[in-house]
Amino acid sequence: MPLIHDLYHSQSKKNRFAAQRSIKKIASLTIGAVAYTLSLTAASAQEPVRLGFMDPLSGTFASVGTSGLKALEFAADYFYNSRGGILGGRMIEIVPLDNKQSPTETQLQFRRAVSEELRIIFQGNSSAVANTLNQTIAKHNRRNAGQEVLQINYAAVDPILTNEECSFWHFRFDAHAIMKLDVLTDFIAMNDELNSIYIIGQDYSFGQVVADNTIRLLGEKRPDIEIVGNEFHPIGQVKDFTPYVTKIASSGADAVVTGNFGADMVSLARSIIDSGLTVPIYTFYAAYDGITATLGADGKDRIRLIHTDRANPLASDERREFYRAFKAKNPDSDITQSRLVNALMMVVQAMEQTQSTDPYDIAVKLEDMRFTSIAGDELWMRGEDHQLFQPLYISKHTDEGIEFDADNSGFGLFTEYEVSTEDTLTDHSCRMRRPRR
Amino acid sequence: MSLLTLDAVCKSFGSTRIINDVSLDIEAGEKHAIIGPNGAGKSTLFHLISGRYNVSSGAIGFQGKSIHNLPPYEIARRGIARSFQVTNIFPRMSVFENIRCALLWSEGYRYSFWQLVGRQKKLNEKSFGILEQIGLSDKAQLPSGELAYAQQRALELGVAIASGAELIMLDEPVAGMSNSEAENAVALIRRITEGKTLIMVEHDMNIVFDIADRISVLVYGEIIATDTPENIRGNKRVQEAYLGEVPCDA
Amino acid sequence: MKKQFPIWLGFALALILLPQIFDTVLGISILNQMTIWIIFALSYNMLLGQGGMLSFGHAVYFGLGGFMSVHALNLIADEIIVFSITLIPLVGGAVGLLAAVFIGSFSTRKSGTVFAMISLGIGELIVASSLIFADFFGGEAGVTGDRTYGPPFFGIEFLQDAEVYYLGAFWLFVATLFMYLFTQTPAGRMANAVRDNPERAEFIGYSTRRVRFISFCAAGLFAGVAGGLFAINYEFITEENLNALTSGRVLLMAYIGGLGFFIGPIVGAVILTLMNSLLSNYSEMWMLYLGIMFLLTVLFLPRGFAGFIMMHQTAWQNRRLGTLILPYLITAIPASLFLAGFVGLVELSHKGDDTLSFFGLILGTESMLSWGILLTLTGIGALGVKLSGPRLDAAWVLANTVRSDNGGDAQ
Amino acid sequence: MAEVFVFATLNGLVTGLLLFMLASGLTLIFSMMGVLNFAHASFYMLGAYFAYTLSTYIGFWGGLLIAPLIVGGIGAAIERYGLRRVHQSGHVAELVFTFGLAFLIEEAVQFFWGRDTKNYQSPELFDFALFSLFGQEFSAYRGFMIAIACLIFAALYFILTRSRVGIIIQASISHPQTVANLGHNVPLIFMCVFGVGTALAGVAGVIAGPVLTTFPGMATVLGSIVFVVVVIGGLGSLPGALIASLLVGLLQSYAIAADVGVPELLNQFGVSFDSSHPLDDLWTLNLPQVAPVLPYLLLVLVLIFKPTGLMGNREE
Repeated sequence: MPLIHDLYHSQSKKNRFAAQRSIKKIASLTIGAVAYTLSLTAASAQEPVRLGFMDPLSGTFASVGTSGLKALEFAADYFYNSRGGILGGRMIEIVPLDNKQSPTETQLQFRRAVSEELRIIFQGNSSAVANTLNQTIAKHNRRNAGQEVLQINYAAVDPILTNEECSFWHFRFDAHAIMKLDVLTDFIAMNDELNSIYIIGQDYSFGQVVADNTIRLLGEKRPDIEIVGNEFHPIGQVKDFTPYVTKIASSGADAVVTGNFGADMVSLARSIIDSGLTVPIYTFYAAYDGITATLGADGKDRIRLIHTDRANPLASDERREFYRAFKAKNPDSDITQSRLVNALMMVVQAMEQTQSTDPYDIAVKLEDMRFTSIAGDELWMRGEDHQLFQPLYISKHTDEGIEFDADNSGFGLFTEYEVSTEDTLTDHSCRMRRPRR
Repeated sequence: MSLLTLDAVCKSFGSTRIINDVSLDIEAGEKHAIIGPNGAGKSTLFHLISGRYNVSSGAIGFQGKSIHNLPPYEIARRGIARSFQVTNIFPRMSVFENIRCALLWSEGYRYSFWQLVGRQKKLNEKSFGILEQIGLSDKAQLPSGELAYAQQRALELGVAIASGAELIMLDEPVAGMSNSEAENAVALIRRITEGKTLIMVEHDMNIVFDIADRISVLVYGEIIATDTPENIRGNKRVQEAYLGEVPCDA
Repeated sequence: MKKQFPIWLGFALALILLPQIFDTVLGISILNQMTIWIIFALSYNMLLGQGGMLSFGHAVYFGLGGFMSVHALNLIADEIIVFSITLIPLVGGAVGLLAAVFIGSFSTRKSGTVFAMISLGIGELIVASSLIFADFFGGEAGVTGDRTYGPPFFGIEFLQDAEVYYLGAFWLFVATLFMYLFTQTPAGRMANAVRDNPERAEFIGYSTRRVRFISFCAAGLFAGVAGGLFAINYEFITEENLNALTSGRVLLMAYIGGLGFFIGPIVGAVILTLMNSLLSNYSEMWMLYLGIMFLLTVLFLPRGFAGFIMMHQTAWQNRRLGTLILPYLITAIPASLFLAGFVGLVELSHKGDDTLSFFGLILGTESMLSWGILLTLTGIGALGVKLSGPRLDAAWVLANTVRSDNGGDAQ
Repeated sequence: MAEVFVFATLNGLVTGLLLFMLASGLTLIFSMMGVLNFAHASFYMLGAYFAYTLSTYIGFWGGLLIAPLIVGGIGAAIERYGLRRVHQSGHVAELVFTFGLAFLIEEAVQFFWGRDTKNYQSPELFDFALFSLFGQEFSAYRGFMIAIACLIFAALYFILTRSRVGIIIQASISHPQTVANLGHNVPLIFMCVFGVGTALAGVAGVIAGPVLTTFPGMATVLGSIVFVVVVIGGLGSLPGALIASLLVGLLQSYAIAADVGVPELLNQFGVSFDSSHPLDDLWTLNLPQVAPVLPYLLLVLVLIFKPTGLMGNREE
């Protein structure tokens, strides 16, 4: 198997590797593989700016990770590398770090990142992983002054990351779950026809945050809405959601709120549709990566989701251009998380302004940065808790008015409701400990 | 007082009765053979005594204490050792290890996990002694599964007698052997059961009449006769039921 | 023991010297993983290899030991107890042992399928309860600790992974020694006997259930020690360290390494840790390769890699090992061609619109030439292996034929 | 409450019969070959994926006919070139082989079909409600699933009791050694049985794929449960497999439907705990939450008290 590694790197690192190998001729190939990794630490003058991208790239959850990686790599090429690079001609190199969506693997990949001197790590999927990375980085930075690492969280929405567990070395570019729920419940509250809600979610922290806060927020906004069900199911273990749907049906709910993602989302939505229930579903992650295609015509106008990207119709020509260019290169993929692009652009802006790639300098610069995204949205990174504020959107799954569809299915998201940046501001309980320099 | 007593022992599988009202006394030091046609229940009887099967009714006593329905290891600890019709050793362990394991309990090691077997001089010497007795000293380190058939049978005997049990039960010890192998085996059996009590099941009548002090004849789960070899030879019922059908000069 | 003294000395020396050779953060981190996995895999082999008990839930003891150890770290950090973190693996071991005593009391009655299924069921139950009892298990995010509190150990505060490595290496050495010594005790020998022939073991005076129970408890104890080391190394633990995936992984390690040899799980743990941490950096398809390798091992090396090495013992004793080198090399050339071609095909078919750099060639999915090159390579490789195979076989037979009269038959 | 009960029963029935389709093949394979096929659910997944691909060319019905044949063919080939070889190394090796096979098939599916959820739909023919009760619909497709499962059970029953092949198979279930001694080509029988068993799993995949979504994790979700069913039912017993399948299906369905838990139980005795109690998680446990682990609990209990399973009588 060490052969694979030869295949991969015989190109770029051929010479260095050959030299390394002649020294360790007696060592077996496997040891050679380790030795090779050592050689990566050497630095040179006009070397690229290397950014780590840590997400699941193999295993069950890989589709989300790989589509993010594609988007980030493309954005780096499109906005910077094809225009002469950053910081006076340095290219951006995205280094994929496959954490298999496992906290343990995250730690291993983090150590690899440190070995390879990756000082800025983009990470998004799974709050459990984000928490692990957050704490690992905090410990590492405390114990290894001068080798700090910065976490650019583009998707993990567990509120504690910018509240109780906030860290100077962590920046979140997505809106956290309570911010999103605030908007989603506003939207539900506006609909007078909704009198009863059924909440169902995966039995883990995000599912619980969704349930608790939906109940709390709706209680404040529409005390007349009855919560007729609050159900948790084990994550990723349910074969058939029909028994749950039976309960939803018999509860007489007018709408379903769920924080499910992945296969649990598809199966739940399909079961609801197959049972002939016509209730709308309010959710977070019900588009792209095969989900849109699978829901297809059955889910039309019934599924609404809250997200940070304005969907169809797109707001700016710049963003249209970007999408088209991406589609031309990756016909089978979509830009699923444009906040990844925002994060990249803001980090690069911080680098340019400080003329540095040092995580501390970048972190200081990112605090309270204001930025206009390619979609024309006004973004603000709050310095107190490192939470980004941005407009939030609610879109529905449909095939009407769709300029950019998802999964090449003809179906996509159409934005119905919008909340401006200022209206998403929330309190926080972060007491940040700032390192001294 | 008898060493082993069977009192009205019955064994049924479902509705089929395999052993029917068997009573038998074995004296200490006696060499006892059980013969009978195939399917008579000889092996079943062995399994009942050694604890592999529970009796359906009746009682089995050993040294004056009841042993029926005890688990096999309890019975083994009380001093009944047995061999099997089909070779039944520890195939992936060495010949020496087979014997040493068979010795462990009787040497008082029980389930010890704080003593190293390699350090136990007496245990190892005794194991080698038994290997010598059964003539496998030169194969000591070979995995026992790789032994020739006759050697495996010898090892089987060795494992059975290693613990120094009072009563030794051998189930067809020479089955499948050539004449010369069988001769050696008989000599070995004589040697190792000296001063012990022996019960054996065997089809080869020459061997049976050669070794046994007394013979029991088991037919369809019942003992039809128990007597000295001479009397059994002359017993009419036995001739009808058994000897008449099977030529014994095999 | 005396004869093996040089081996143990070499083992200790290797443990001391390895971090000097692989001294990057990644290198140390891989070595740390290895210490944990080796102990865990060895403990698993006490069940399957030594005791004949196929378990699908061995991670339970590893995980429970780890969870308790992280809680212990937190108790130390909160100054509720004063305890050196160097002894945390003992905490893990004690918890692993306790859990094994409890579960073993009913699951070791039978071996075979019944035991395997109980272990599977128990494993699933514990995983499920780990998500339900979030206070102790911390839900899907797990529990976190910090190893740098508590009384320093001769001035070492375990800030760096390298310091943790030496702690792990110490425990690895101790655990390996004790696990080896266990195999040499009456209980350890009887575990083998029960594995080989449970029925016979009963007739020489041993309760198979009791023998299995003792092995089971010992295996739980050492799995817990590995869990404790995990806690120190990663300073956190999650539900995934209890689940069937982890149990499956340790089974894989033991099996690929070779169940029948004490050293087998060590080999397996090293191979799998390396594959897991290095291969995954180069290919998204690494799990596919891992799966193929695993199946090929089961098919063609039923006694694992250690068994493969030990197969050469006869040739070594015959002093004909040298005659095998050339045939091996001759087969290795087409085999590596085949491997290269196959890997190239797998990778290329997964490249989409990208190109694949392949030994200086740039291959594209659109180009028929690219596919042609790879297919030809694979074909030539396969043909070469087929043609050179008989020669290797012949050499093998020759090398294993007894030259003089030194015991053993020709294979 | 009545409607919940009725639908919970129907749901349990559908799940149970689906499990049975898998369990029947697994039992067949185990009975004859002594192999506990860990990869059985992977063949189910293969069935769904092949049917998905075929359905885009020749429609659902073509897929239903051909996909199980392909899956069975793959199964037979794996028996011929894989299992048969491993068989020499013993039962553990076989189990470990199928364990690895499950892993490999999942990877291979991701390799060939990608990691996305597949848009595999039931035929439009069934796009209507079979009946409507208390305002809830029972889709025709679910009725179709029940029908297919019953058909398979009937066919299996007929073949096993009425045909010559069935007599050989039944004989193999109770006396595997004797059949070989009677001069039957046992390797060939093994290959066919493995092929048929996996094809049955394939059928289950074809008809379950549209309802339970076709994605790479679908085998894992079902994998160990099928195993549990077969063991609870009693290894090697087809009626046992049916009973255990329905039992597990209904148990889970009722558990989800029942909104009771520890708090309700405690209230009965007038006991309550406040939420700061250290064992809060235990006091707030409810039945739907633990529904998915009930089969495992049942498994452990059955194995402790009746190691041969409910209907099994074969000890190893």
